[in-house]
Amino acid sequence: MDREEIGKIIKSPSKWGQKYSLWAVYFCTGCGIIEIPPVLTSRWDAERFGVMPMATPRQGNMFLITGYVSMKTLGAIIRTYDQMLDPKYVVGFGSCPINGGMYWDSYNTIKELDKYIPVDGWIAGCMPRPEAIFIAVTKLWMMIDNDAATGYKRYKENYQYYERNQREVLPHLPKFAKPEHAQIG
Amino acid sequence: MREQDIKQMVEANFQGSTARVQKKGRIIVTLVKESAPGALIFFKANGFDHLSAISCTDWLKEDEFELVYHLWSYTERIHAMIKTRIPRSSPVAISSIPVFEHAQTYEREIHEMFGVNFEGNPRLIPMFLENWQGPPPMRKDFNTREHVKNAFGMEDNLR
Amino acid sequence: MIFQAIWIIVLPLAAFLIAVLFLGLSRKILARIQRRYGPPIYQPLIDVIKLVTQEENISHGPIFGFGMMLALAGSIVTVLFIPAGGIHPLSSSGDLLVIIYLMLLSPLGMALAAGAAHNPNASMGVSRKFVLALAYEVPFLLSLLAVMTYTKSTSLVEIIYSQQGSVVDWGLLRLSLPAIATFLVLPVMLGIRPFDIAGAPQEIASGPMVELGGKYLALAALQGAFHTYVVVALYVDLFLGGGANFLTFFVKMLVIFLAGLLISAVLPRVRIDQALRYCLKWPSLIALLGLILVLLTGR
Amino acid sequence: MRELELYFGPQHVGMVGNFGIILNVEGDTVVKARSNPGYLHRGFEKLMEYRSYIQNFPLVCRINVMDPDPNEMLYAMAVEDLAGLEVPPRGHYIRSIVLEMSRISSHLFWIWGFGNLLGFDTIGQWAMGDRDYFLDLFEELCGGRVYHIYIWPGGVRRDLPPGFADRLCAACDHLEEKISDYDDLFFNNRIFAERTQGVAPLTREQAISLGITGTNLRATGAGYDVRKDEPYAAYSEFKFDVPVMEDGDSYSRAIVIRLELEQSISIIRQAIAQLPDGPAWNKVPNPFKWNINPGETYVKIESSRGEEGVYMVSDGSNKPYRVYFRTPSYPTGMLVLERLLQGASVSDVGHIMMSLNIAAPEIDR
Repeated sequence: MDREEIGKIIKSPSKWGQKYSLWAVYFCTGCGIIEIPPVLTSRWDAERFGVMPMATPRQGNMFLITGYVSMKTLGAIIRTYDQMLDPKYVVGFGSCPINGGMYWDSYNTIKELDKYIPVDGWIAGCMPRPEAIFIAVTKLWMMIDNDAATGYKRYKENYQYYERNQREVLPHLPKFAKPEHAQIG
Repeated sequence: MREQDIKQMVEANFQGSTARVQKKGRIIVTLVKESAPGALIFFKANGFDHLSAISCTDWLKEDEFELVYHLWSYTERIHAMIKTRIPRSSPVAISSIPVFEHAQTYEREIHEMFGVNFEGNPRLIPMFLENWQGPPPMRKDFNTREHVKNAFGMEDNLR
Repeated sequence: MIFQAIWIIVLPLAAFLIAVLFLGLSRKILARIQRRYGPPIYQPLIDVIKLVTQEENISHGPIFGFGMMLALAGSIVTVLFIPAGGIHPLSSSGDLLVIIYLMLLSPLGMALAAGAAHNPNASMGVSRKFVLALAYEVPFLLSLLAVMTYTKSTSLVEIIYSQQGSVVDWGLLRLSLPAIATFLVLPVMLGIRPFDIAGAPQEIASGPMVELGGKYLALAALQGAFHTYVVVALYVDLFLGGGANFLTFFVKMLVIFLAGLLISAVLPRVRIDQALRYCLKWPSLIALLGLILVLLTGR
Repeated sequence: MRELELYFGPQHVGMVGNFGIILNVEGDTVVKARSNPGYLHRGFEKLMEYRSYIQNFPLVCRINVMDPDPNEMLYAMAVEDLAGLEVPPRGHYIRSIVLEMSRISSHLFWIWGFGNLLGFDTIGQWAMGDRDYFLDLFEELCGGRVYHIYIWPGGVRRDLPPGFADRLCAACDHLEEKISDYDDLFFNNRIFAERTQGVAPLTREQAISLGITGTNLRATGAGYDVRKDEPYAAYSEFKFDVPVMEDGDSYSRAIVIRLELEQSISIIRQAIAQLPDGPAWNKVPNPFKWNINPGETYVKIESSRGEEGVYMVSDGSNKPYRVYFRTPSYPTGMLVLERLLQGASVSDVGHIMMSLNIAAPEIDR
């Protein structure tokens, strides 16, 4: 810890906390999850950066969307994302959530994840290497420092946009099924 | 050769069936729809006690679905493919759960992906797809690229 | 009088720092056992700061927050009743019995919060917690009874006082059987690895903590930290002669905590029925034997 | 006691992969369990009908992310069978080496998962760290840590790099050393035995009638292995045992996987020692104009989880008419899991699922 870092901590302890304690929600959304165990375990050890897997969405503040998102998973992702506390950060992992990747013509995977939930950063590639996850984490630190990781604020401000897109593909979700609930936002 | 014996036994026992030895350890049996359950019982009694899979092929030109039961005999080391065709317009087959218990899952998938009904299967509920509208996706006349264009609005992504 | 008031404020703070240090140390040591580098020692502090600054989106109702507050308050008050190296702000004569009652307050608070959360995982976790509490109470209370019979006192201060002198006077040597029995159930009381059944993330998604987030999770983490302090400090006071000053007290606590940690690092989790059987078998037998010995020989 | 409905997954630490089980729970006992797959369904079989034979290779390996090479091998074998392509002997040997490396990395991943679900982080961390030695070798071989696309119709994509065999032997030596550590720490651990012995038992007859294959079948006392029954690649040239346990419970399944690690190491050593000279692959026709004769075939191999097969139908065009994948997790993840979970304790749900070595992407495809 150098002097600049200590100055930052004194100026904004909350940012210090948000940055160095990124707890990831334990949700294996796609095949990208195969590179998460090596990242968490002895070779790469993400815990030295404060990144830990957490059991429930209420405890986590980072959501790694690891790989393609099928229609059924999208419902679970939206439900999980809604349960997380602010501030929360979403990182899309792999090329599939960016534009569908190699499943661009699959009938059961969504193509652009940021139409449904706000995404703060992407890691391209299939598979991205574990180092790429660390680069993403350090980028996320920089974004938190510069107040650029504002996905959760975007979600609140543009909730109607996100809700419309979500309802288009998932009209059966309990969130949308009852008309009195659909009026919220 | 054991494969030849099975071929003869099948052709003698089931009316309108043909058996073909494809190569060593592979035998293909073609049956009419009605004799399929009997053939499964016959094969199981003759040592084919492992049902590897049930697959379905959509032959659009012939207007038929082809169900293929993949059976394996651990003792003889022979893989038998038992084929039967059902019309596309009324896709109904008889469930093979009484013979092989875990056929339930395979039939459930074929019901979802091809729209084939299995009489006697109590659990033909959706398995993979949630709230799926439209034709069963594995049918040949369902075009996934068209569907993607309509459902996700991805014209510029299509190559 | 003023000193006492100051100690009432300082002691929980000191206990908090010790507990956070223990947590950080345990994560670092576990990481080294697992061939990793591990987080910085102050990582639990960062985590707590982050949790406090998070915003709740929804409310679980007033009982939820009240339960968590009750749990934390129970643990903090227990800290004040435990002499820490000559510092004992709230200890009057009968405090061992008070501690036993106070230690039950935090599981009760947790149970209230879990009930308000309406999550099946939380209620299962709380029921497991109570079953475990019932299981370890048997050997623990038998051991306490042996100690109280031996020293003819229910006051922790007097128990510590009776152990002063050389190492030979420690409860560990005078009352080895109850000391061993209590050490055997120490992981159960701390809720660490072989017996972290109540909050098993792989089984019931961290049990009572499943609906906790932000400030409430911070409260739960603090409660856990204070609970660790209480259990280890109680063991040191009962069997290792407390401490002449805060430093020796701290060193003794560290030794006990590390011993528990190293055992827990190489064991998988047990099932609840196995934990119950474990607690009621050897630790209870040893504690009973210890009590009988004390009754027979007496002082 | 009140019956609760508990959603075990997809967002759950006790779940390896994106899969769901709906449990009806009374106290700590499971009354009824229903598998809820489909979270990973991409419609592979449909997508393959839209792509040419070679274009399908990046798709097939993604059917099972923990153990991708058997899928490539299967698909390559089916294409070779239909097109009548021959594989040179060196290609067969290299294929065996790659398949066994994949089996080892999959089994080490399994040790991580199983240890994790029993609440034993240390063994998981060690196994996952050692798995990376093999992933590094894969990276050297083909450039990818996870997806390799190395096995190809007519052989493998390119020959082994110089010095690869030595490095592979060193990795095997290292792993062999570590396996004894795993034994001391985990497989001989009393708590491990007490938690798994007698949990979720299957008899041999049940296993066969429910379509179970692979390690789960061998844990019930039936020594069936496709590598012995219908040898493919170069497996007929190697001497290896098929580990068998008798009890069919969670413990036996774990020990069979543990014993297979040693067999795989031995196979890799034999393959390197006997590796013949010559080309590693035969030339494939221009893939854009590669029309394959009409026909059908079913090929099967032994993946790390059991019998994996592909049924391929060609109608004479440059795209497959129908590809069907028979995956070993399919029967175990659905009916068998539902049966075994009935009456189990909630504490055991995760590790019963992991002991069956279920890979969710294989079920959904």
